[in-house]
Amino acid sequence: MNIRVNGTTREVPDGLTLDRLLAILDQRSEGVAVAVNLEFVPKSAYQHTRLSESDTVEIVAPIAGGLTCGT
Amino acid sequence: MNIRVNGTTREVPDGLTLDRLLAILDQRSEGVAVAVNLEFVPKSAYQHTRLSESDTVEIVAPIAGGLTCGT
Amino acid sequence: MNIRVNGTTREVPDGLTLDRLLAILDQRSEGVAVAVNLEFVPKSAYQHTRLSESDTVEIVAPIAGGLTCGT
Amino acid sequence: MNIRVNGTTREVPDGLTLDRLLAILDQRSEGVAVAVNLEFVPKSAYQHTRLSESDTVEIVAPIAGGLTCGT
Amino acid sequence: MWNLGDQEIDSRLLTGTALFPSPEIMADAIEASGSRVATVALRRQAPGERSGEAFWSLIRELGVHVLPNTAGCKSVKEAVATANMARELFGTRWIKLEVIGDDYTLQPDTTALVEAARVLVADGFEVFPYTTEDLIVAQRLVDAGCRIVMPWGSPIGSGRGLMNPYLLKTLRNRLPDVTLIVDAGIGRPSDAARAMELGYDGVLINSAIALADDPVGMARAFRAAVEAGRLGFEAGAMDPRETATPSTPTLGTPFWHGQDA
Amino acid sequence: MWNLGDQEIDSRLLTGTALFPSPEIMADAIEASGSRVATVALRRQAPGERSGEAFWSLIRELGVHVLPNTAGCKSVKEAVATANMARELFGTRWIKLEVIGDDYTLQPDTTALVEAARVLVADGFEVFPYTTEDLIVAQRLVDAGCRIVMPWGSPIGSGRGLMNPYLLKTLRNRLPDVTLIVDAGIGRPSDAARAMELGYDGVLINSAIALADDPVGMARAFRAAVEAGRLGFEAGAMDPRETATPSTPTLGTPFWHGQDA
Amino acid sequence: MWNLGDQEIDSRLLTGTALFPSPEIMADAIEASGSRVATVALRRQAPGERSGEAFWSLIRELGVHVLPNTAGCKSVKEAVATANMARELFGTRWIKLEVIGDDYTLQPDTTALVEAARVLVADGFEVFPYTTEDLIVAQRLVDAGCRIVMPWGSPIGSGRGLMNPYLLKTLRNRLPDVTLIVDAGIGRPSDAARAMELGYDGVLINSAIALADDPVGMARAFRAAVEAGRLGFEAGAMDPRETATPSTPTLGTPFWHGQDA
Amino acid sequence: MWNLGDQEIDSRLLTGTALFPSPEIMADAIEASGSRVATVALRRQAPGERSGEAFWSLIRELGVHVLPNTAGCKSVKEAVATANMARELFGTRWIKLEVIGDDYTLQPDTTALVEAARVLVADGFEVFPYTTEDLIVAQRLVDAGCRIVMPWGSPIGSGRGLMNPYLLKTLRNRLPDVTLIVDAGIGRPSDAARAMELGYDGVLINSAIALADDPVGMARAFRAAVEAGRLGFEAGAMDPRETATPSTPTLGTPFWHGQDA
Repeated sequence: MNIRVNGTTREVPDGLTLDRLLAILDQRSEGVAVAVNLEFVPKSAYQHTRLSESDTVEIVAPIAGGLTCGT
Repeated sequence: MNIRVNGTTREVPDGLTLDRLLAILDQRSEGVAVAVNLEFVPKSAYQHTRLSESDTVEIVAPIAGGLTCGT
Repeated sequence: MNIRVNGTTREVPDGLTLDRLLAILDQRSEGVAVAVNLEFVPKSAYQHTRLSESDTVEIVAPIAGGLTCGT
Repeated sequence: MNIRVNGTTREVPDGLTLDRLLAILDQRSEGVAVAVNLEFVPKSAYQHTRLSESDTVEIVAPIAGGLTCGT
Repeated sequence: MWNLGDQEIDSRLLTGTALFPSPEIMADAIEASGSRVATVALRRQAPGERSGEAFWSLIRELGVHVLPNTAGCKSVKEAVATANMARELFGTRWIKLEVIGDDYTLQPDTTALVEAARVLVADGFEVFPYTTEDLIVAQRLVDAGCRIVMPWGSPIGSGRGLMNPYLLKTLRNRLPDVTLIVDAGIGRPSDAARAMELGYDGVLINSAIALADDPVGMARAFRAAVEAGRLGFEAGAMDPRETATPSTPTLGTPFWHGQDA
Repeated sequence: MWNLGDQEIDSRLLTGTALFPSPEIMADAIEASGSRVATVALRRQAPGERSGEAFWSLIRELGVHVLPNTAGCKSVKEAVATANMARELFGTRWIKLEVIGDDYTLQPDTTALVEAARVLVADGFEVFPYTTEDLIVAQRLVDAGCRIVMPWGSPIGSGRGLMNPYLLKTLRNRLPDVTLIVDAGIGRPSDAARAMELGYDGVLINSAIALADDPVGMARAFRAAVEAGRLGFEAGAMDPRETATPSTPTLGTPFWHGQDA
Repeated sequence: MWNLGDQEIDSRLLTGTALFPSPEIMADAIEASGSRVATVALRRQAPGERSGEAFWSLIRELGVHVLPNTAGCKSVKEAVATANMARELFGTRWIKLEVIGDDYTLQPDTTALVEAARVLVADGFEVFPYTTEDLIVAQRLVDAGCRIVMPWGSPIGSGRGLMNPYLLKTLRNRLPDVTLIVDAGIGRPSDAARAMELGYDGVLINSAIALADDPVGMARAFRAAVEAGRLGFEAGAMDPRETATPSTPTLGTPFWHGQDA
Repeated sequence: MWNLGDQEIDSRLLTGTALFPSPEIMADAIEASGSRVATVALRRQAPGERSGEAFWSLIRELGVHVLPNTAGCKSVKEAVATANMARELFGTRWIKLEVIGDDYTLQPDTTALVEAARVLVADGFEVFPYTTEDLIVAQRLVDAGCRIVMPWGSPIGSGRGLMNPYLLKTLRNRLPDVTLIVDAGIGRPSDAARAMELGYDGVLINSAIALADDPVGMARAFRAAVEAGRLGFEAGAMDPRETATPSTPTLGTPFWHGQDA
């Protein structure tokens, strides 16, 4: 199935869980936070969160930040 | 029954219609407009608009006006 | 003769010297400075400065001061 | 002798009068005004104004003008 | 001539009708102002009273477009009911929409304003919303169907002029196709001229005219000021510069101290 | 109608003649401005040249009062000689007296200005001194015999408007009987209106008209602005207030939440 | 010491961490500023990248309170998700809530802001909403449970200082018990001092420090300015007066021209 | 440390000693301000009175440099005599030279000022002339031998801050090597910070401290403000911009609506 991760489309196995996605991406779960389809997913739920076709995943990390950023 | 007309409580006959209220108040319907319970009532409906206990009636007329008025 | 001291007219002996004027006024010369007819007179000259009729004497002392003062 | 006319040095005959200078310059006296050595010379005096070595002559005419001009 | 809603009019000055020393002075001042649009309001009719009719007759004689307002309304519901009563009474679908959020600053409640505008536009009104200089709110009003947006200059009746020319200018630049009118706070003719120089389509004045020592003279002053500002906008004013610049050419200045030219 | 020196004129806008795209546009703009007074200057005549005459003819056709200036002068002596040359050439005893003390800011040298004014008044000139907003200097100019004083709004050609309205207002209040004209720095019609609202008798504009995209349109704008400001001054503007004040009376507001009235 | 949310801190200057020439300069500047609160943000993690951790370590070493923001969010949903991610990542329930309504002015969308604030407060966040100077919106934020409100001074990064001191002052006067922090647009130390003199509880600075020629020196400058403004507020500044007043007593002035005293 | 005349001092805040509620508060406030220079004046001694000595002792205990002024003088002659009396009494060749030209605005008479400065410099004084923002006058004072020039911010005691920052900035730019101190009109700490940000070398404050509700607290406020402004000047502030600019980098924003990155 296809999902979008941080704005990029990727093909991944059907029924993939969030912790597996991070593993595939070689991304440790420390130091990042995740939202799926604009909903926050806490770390404790990664294991049980199964992704579906067309899901949108955001994986974010800290950055210097001031006021706002337009896009 | 008791209704409020322009902020003042009045006792009026049960089931009074709006056109009758105006007559009681000696108020011609030309030059005024009316709202009952914060809903506008067009002139054509006065005859058929029956008032109920505790209804709030506003009868308004033109006045000089600028920007806003606080209350 | 008449002279003006700090805006007030006074009668004093003819040919009075400045040091004598201060003595008459019971004014020690320390802590004050003097001008006669809009000219500064240094302390060392008090003894030899002889006043004349209508002379204007200013005797001033320190005061708190900020910017200016209108009069 | 040498004089300066409007900022330019010129050799002219000794004892030249102002009206002769204008003639040499092919300049009618209408529409201009003249100053010699920073002093205004009225038209009526051109004939009798004799120039000397190093004199500075300004011959000016109308121009559009607003506020000031720096130089 | 310009278009205000569906009307073609020849003055960019809109006037209020309140606070004048007398109805006669009001009428004379509006006439002197050249204004073609006058705001009016509603109030509770006391039994037997007739002053509303007299006022309404006076306004009709002036031959101006009437712009009723929803003065004093504090909720969507009040504003919508008032707009409808005004439409029936004054026979116009124009409505100056005010939803006030604070009794002291008389500041618009912009959230309720947008909602009321949506309801009234759907019901066929030409809505003139009184708002702040907030660009997002203005955009929402346009999205709600408003062709006209009226930001304040400063709080109503304060006479402080244009508090925030920078944001007013931003509003103008970002909404080039919307009719923008400065609606409150203008105190002096120069304030009105300034608003027009920013490219605003019009200004609405009440207190500054009505409370002047000579309201009729002040009406004339604002008429000229609005014209001046508009002409200035159209003629393309020079920009302020950091340094002084002579307006008389320097070449050929007499007494130029200098080298041979 | 008002009195400027010994002349009775009907416009409070004085215009400069420099920096226009063409002589024709200058003439059209002055006409459109309604101005009755135009400033002119002198420059060194190049041998055989005739453009000065053409310019002078054009000005004469406009039928305005000519106000020659001593542009570029930096000393009393230069200014006095220039004034005398101007009197002969233009046939007027009016002189706009400029003695510049700094090439960058084109700021008046007020000490030299007062001295030159004294000389010229004694010699029969009607002196229009270009000065700063300095009250003491203005008083000295009056003492020297000037009936007219012309403080700057901001540096010449900067278009920054009125830099220091507080001191300009002080000047007006303290010299009620002197003819006061703002002479430089005005950039927009609203600046001119503001100067007039402060009670100034007139404004002199050059760059702001001549350098506009459309000088003739801008001339019209300033004409209206000067009129607006003067009318506003005469009609007695309201003062700014700290708080908002409704212009629609609150008594009888519909939907008044409240106790029985 | 003062209370910001549930924390007692000793500096009224909040700093941003973006736009510095280097992380080291950022750290030095924050230390020099005396600030106890630093804003941070989130960004998409590129696979394998680790810079986020380095940044986060650096911030932790500074020992400041971390204030994550929802920078770049344009909807309630985005802002809420971002706030939750930030809470997990940074281990704080503080959130600087930004919901931007316009890409050019980076202006807050106040309607969405209030809605997002309501959701987040209910979910246990201490919400620091970035808003305009709109009093009604501020009141709604308070009603939504915000103890802190952060109006802009002027658009983010513009360095224009306080665009609208009049409304900022009104906000302060009307919401005396709310923690008010000026959050954007401050360009110079004097702007920060001015905000504090108005009685604001703090200021948040980023660009003005980070983009200075010497960020560490500028951090010191803002530290002193915030202190100056606060001390000035507490000491009760004199009001501006219309006229000059001598500060040296006039009685007994030497050379007094006068009658016998 | 910086050089004021021939002295090296460590504070850029100069204070006046007048108008304080009591001598003790004055002494505490000056100490709190960190100021190393205090202005003093002269007055006619009443026969037998001794308060002058008490005041003078108090000032000496503070260990500050004393800067006597010629307060109230209206002519060159008065100012020169007063300066000489002050030199003898206070044992310093420093003199703050004031020659007032108008009783209402307390404005300097700049012509007399330059003349008095010339006399006093020739007589060995270090002259601190109180003047306006007039560049030409400032240049003349420098030509007369002044190393220090003190333009007003606004009229004495008015607390209006910097009336004309544009000309004050011009003065700074044009006289880079002269010690420039803003001498009157400062009302709030932010005004002092602003003056310092313009590159002024110092500010002199009296009324704003002495008339505050808490003079000692306000003295601290001004101390911090002067430091803030100086640090800001040295650190090179960013310039105001026309548009908003994000301070959080936009690349990698979560929820970026968009195409594949």
